[in-house]
Amino acid sequence: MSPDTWHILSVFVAFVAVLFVCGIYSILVTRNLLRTVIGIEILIKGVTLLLIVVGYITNQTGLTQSLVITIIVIEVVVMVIAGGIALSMFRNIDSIDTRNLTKLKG
Amino acid sequence: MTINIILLIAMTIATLWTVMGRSLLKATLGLAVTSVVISVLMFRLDSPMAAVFELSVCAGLITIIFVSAISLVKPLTHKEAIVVSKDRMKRFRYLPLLVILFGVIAGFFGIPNDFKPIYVALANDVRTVLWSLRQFDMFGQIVIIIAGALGVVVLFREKEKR
Amino acid sequence: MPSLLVLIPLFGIILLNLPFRRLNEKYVFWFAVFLLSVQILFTISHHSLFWQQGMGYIDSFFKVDFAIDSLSFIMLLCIAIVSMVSLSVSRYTIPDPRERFKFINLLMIAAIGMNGIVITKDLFSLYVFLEITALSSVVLIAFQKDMNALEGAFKYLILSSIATIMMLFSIALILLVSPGTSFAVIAAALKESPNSAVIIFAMGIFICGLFIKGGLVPFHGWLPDAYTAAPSAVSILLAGIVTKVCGIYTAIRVIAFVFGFNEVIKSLFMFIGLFSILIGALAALGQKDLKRLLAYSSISQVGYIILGFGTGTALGMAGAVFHIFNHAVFKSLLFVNAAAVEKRIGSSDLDRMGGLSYRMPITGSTSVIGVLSTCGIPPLAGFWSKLVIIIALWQSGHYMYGTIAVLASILTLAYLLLMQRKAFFGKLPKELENLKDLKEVGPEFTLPSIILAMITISVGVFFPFVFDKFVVPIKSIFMQ
Amino acid sequence: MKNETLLLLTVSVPVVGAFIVPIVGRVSEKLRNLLALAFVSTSFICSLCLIPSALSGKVTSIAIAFPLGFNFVLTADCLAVFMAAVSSFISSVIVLYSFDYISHYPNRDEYYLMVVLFLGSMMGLVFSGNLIFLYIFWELTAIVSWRLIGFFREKHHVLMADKAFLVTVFGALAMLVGFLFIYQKTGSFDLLVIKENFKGVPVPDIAVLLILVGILSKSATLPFHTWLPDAGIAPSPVTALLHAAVLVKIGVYVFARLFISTFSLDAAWHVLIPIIAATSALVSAGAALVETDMKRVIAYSTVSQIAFIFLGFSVNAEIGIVGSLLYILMHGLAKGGLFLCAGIVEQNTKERDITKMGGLIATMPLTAVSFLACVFSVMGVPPFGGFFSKYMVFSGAVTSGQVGIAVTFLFGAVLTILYLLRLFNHIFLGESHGKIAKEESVLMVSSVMIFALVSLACGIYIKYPFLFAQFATKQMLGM
Amino acid sequence: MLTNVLLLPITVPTAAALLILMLPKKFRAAIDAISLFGSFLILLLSILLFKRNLSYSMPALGFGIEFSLRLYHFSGFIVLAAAFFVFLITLYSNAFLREKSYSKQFYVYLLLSLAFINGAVLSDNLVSMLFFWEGMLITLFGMIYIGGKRSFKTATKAFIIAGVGDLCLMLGVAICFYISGTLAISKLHIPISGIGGAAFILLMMGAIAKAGSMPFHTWIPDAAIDAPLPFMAIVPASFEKLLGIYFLSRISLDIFEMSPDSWASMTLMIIGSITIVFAVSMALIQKNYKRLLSYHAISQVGYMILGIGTLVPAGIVGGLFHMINNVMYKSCLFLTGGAVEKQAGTTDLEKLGGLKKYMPVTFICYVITAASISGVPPFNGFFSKELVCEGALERGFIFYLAAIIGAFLTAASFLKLGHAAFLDKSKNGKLPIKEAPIRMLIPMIAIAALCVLFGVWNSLPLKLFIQPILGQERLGGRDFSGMPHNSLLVVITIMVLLGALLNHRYGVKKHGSGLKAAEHIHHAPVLSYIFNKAENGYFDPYNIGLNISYGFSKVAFLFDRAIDWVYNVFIIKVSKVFTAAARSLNDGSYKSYIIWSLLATGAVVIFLIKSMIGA
Repeated sequence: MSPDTWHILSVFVAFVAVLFVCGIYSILVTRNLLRTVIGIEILIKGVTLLLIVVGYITNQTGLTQSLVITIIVIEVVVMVIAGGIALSMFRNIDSIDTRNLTKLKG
Repeated sequence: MTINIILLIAMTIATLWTVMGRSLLKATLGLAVTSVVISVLMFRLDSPMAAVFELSVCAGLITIIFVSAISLVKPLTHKEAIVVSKDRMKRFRYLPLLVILFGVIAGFFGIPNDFKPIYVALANDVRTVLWSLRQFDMFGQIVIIIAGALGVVVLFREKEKR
Repeated sequence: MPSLLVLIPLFGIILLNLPFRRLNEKYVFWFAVFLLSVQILFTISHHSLFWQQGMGYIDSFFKVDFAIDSLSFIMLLCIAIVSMVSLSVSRYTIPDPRERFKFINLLMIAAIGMNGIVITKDLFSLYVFLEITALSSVVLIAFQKDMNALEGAFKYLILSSIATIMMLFSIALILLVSPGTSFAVIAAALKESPNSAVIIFAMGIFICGLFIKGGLVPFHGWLPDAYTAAPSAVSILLAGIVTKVCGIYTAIRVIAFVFGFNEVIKSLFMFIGLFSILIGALAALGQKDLKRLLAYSSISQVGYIILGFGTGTALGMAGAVFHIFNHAVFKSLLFVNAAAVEKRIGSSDLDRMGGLSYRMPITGSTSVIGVLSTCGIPPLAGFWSKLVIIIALWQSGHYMYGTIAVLASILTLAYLLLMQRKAFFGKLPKELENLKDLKEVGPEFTLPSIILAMITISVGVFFPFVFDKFVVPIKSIFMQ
Repeated sequence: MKNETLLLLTVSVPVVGAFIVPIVGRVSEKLRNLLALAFVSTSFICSLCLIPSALSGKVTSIAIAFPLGFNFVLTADCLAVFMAAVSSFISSVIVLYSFDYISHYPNRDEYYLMVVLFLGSMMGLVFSGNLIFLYIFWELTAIVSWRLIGFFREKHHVLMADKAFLVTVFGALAMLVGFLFIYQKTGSFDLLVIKENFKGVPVPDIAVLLILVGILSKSATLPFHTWLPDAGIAPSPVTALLHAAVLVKIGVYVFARLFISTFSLDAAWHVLIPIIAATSALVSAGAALVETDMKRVIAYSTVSQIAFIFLGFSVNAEIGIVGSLLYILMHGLAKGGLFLCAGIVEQNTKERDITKMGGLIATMPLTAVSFLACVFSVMGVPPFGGFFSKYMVFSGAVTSGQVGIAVTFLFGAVLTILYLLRLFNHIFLGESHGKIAKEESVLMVSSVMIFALVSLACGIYIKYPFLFAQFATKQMLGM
Repeated sequence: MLTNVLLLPITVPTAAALLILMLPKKFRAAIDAISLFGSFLILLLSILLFKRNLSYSMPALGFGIEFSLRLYHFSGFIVLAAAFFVFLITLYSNAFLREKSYSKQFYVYLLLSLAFINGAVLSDNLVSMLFFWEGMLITLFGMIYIGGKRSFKTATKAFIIAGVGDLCLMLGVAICFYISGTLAISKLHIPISGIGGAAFILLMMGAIAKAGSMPFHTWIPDAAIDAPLPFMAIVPASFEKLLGIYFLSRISLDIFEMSPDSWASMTLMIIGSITIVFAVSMALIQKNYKRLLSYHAISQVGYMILGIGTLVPAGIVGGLFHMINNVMYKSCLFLTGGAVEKQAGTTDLEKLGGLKKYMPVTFICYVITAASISGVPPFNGFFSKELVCEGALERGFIFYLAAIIGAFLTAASFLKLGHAAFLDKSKNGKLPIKEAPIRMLIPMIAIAALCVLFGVWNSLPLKLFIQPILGQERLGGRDFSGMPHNSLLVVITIMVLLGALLNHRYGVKKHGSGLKAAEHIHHAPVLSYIFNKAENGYFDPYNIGLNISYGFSKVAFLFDRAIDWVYNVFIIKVSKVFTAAARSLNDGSYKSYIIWSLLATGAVVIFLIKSMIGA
């Protein structure tokens, strides 16, 4: 493997890791439900980017592109459902604060 | 190669902005910007189809969904927003530090240099892969879209008795 | 042929959702029952054909081929049985036909997802179908849209998305070394590429993603909340089969056929299995709510499965798969009874119950059978699968694990007897006395519970025949 | 061929019959009672027919091979036939007794189902030649005793039933782990194969310890004995059947089957077990002397007498083993009689606290006399069978050189005399507290008389049980 | 045919007993006739069997246990004596139990205990002897229980004491089998060193418990009041003595090789002398006719044990001769007590008095037997006591002194009893007391006559019954019949008797009535404190034993409750702690779940990498 492909890979991995940290951070820190969903979205973007880079390095761009397309489609649906849950939660208690999501415990 | 790095940096800045942004609306916009930068990157890594898809769906559709969701949900009053963001501010001061640190570690240790990924000689292009090899996934996507539709029907429909 | 399993329900759903709504609502239940019974008959009738087959019947209708071997047949059987039970229970717990129409559609999609997982041979499509099942179960949990349901659904959604992200991450890294994503290709690639840190990292991430989906102890946070929040029909489905197919079956399929077994992974699985047996049982001991208790109990029983699988020997894995089947049966039995009790009393709080077996004799006695089978008391099925797992542990030399696993079933017995005593035996509390309709629940509950009880007893009593017909072929798969 | 069918009948008739009983119960009460008695007595008669062939030294056995070494083996050697005959006789008399006793209480079908199933699983356990099936029937008896102790469905009763169930299952699981250690060494669960492999070699101590935990918990010896007195709340025929005559004998039988006939214990155990037995005998005898509830006193006395049987088995002297086998017979009869008398007294006077009773001998002479007969047999007063078994257990302890243990058991025997006489005086003698209780049902009194008379007959015609037990011991020790 | 004749002494009384049991209660006459005829038949049988040497044994069971009988001189003599006294007592109780309701039960128990005593005496195997020996426990309990409403307490006390003794005997037998390997009494020769010593102690305790000597005696005085009088006449007075002393002598002569100066004989002698002194001093202070007699029964056993304990020919012959004499005059005294009770209605000495006029025959019999028990020369008691004293003197002055003190106090107490009951003026109003019916008088007269016969012509019993037991070589060629050889002892005994007479006169003058003749001894400074304590059972070993066992059982019960506490409370507490810990993981917020999952993933990945790379 030529040194530069290793170089590209490690740079992208670094930045994907950064994306990963921002996503996790945004999920754990926020008190608003929608920010958590955004956090998940950031994580997905990181993974898609990684997939694309891997495809580029191993010259399997066709395969990785189709995988990415499927992932994006699935994630859209998940986001919609998450939004739906946030909405019905809002309808019940007029707030989407995550602190009310802790009744089931023990 | 340097252009990629510049783009990557831009992406990081955009994500940081979405995560640290005070109001929700700014966060969604930040998300849209990051997805645009990523689709540009994808173009550079010669996977155009994915880039187009990313651009249209992520940047477009998801942002629309988020904006509509935010509009449906009553926005925090201004005063509450400040309170929320102030205490978030306290916790945020570590974020940049954390991000940079993590990035350096991942970059440095991430991929050991003895590691040799393979190089596939004849790679078929997207169209053949998508339609011939991945038909089963396409079927999966259809099912998940139907599931999404049903989920929306269940979740968004107002309950009659209320 | 197996792909029909997945296709027919899909087209059926599309057909049903067409305009003439009143007509569909009546028939949707019987349509679903028809589909599931087709699946049961298919698995039962074909077992002779396929049981002996190794990698199974390759169906070329799709480019990506499928594989049905005896392992997947047992899973298909469990999926069909548990969905049938959940279907019949939902018919009673969700009175309004419109709601039930949506419910059955979602149930069918979840069944499609699980069928897909079981028959797929490709890592990425495994992810796709995992996502389908997860999504439909999230919506099913949030079906009643009250605060608890939403909380449970949201937790399940977040945790399962984290899990899927981990899996995608590891698929990406694996693609660095393997040209394709199907099991055989990856297995070949992994075999000859050296054990570098990246690959091990990918494997680790993938296993932990599966553990989250399977609800094993350090990752089990969401499981009790999701089970208690869900409507009773859904908790049967979830406890009975969803976690096991998404978490455990995938772990078995991926580890045994893709990543390959080595000492380190075996000891990891054994430790996680034992840890979840103990923590699950101990947590269940102090529960006040019936469904939450059963949720922790299923964590503990899944621990046994992972422990059995962790031995790495063919017998251990066969025992684990056999325990999956048994657990699917007696766990859904217990949840059906819990659903019946909740339907009658309106709450599943153990302290407000008591002496129910006077008024609900069938539920009372079938739950006794469920309790005894879960604890592994001899004449019933639970005992045999636990015994096979324990013997496998002994043969592979792990005495300490074996002893702790056996003595842990005392904890199982303790909390289940606690449940039985608080709920069914003892004295009928005052406010339940005058409850007018505290009588036996309708056939929708009694019929499935009796059938499940019959299955447990017959598997237990006729164990030698069951062992030869079902478990030995599974051993042969893992033999290579 | 004839023996094989007899053996199969003894085990299968009660096990399968048990499930027919409740169905018939729907039709008519009388028919169900008779059917239950028929099932129990068929297994008694079959085991009687097996005696001649067992005495002639022929070991009849049925074996069906199953995968993984769980093969279903029934062997009818002398010890098994002896135990089968004893327990089935006692169960048939108890079933006869429970016709009138249980008719006062609800859910009788379940009672008869469980009693017949209990005997079936007892037969299965006694004849089984494979450790796994031994374990299965062992757990089956645990389930039955759980259901029967919780028969009255009150909260406290169910709690006690759960306690008994948990303790016995804990012991059983420990025993299962012990079995697995043995399986690890020999590679099979069949007793014969194990016997070959352990010809000279002593058994690993960890396996012995674990199996011992199981046995001690089932036959209620010191550290695990508290579930037995607590189970005194069950109906009297249940306590008689389970806690006096048959269930507790299972532990002792398995001790004999494993540690005497299959493999040999090394010397340290032959000193340790008698010490455990001695402490258990003394503690429970002391507790019996202080306890005021009638059933609990008898239950504590069972714990104490079981310790005597353990003493006999665990000292490796042939006379001790024969003594213990006889002790099982005599104690089963006498203790069964005591519990049934307690049942008659309790049912008529509705009173369980012995300090509030008295003077019943005037109104219940027959029960009093048979109670006294059984008391004498437990104490070991001569014309009754108990004397020979107690003497031989003592002689066994002495011939194996453990005179100290023999003296402690002597003190135990004195305590036995004290608490049994105290019990008899409080219930039957002294001035009556105004409770005029007559013996209503002839059936109950006659079954108690049967026990008293059979104890007396065993005493006088000691020759037959003695030779039977001696032959069984010779066969066990492989002489 | 001859051999199973030996079974008859056991089967005939049992058959009679069962026959009586069958008959309903109201056929009183038939019951009396059958019991009388039965006992007469057994008497004839035993006379027939007396002089023969027979043996009979059923096939052996195993471990040395076999049902074998052996009739030889000694056992024949005991069977004869037992049969003789049963016949007399049955005759007596036909009259005495006329209106009592429990007569049928009494006869059944009487005949059964006769069968058991015959069985025990005849059997040649220790276990079959033990079988019959412990069988008497039941008849003992039964006979005392039927005495009255409150008498079940004494019955229990008797049962427990006898039971403890028998259990020690059982352990002793087990040790004998362990040492010698055989249980046949005739073949047993065990040295009394080490474990053999323990066997001797246990067997000796069994024998003494049956004989009713010191540590096991406390049930007899209580039974005197609670039990029916014929029971006191037959069981404590004759059966117990016969069987107990028979077995004690078999132990010391045959089973164990005991030399005269061994520690075993020393213990026997000490027990004997303690029993003599303490029992007779207790008898002195009694106020009730029957209780006084019962204490004397205990003290006389002391003489026998002392005699046999000396292991000197004179002592042994004296002891055995004293046994048969004591059985005679003790039962006759009890019969006189019965006559007094039946006619005067009470046996309390305060209420009795002046019976001499109304019951002359009873008085005469009382005088003869009282004289013979006190050892007045012409009567049989004097000769056997002399022999015992001679033996005791040989072994040590202290034992002789105890015998003499015993003689003095016995004489004093009987003088007191005779004076209070018969000579004082009658105190209770119920005047016209008739003489006892003829069927009660005949046994009394017969036994009194025997006492005189055995006394005056004492060579008959000695040569016929006692001396052949020892056989020539043990006797050393000496013949003990006729006048006692050591005249010095005779003089001392007479001096002691006169002293007792003087003391009695002094007591009567000092305290007025005959009853208070022994007051001055009773209220002596130190003695009065001991007497009061002894009277209310302070030294009673039975009470001490009971307190020990109750104390122990309380401790055992606490220990048992502690174990129960562990099950009911402790395990639940511990499980609660663990449950709380296990549930602490789920604190409700999905954020902590995510943190937990990520941490666990990190741990798994690090573990995998380290171990895989490392391997």
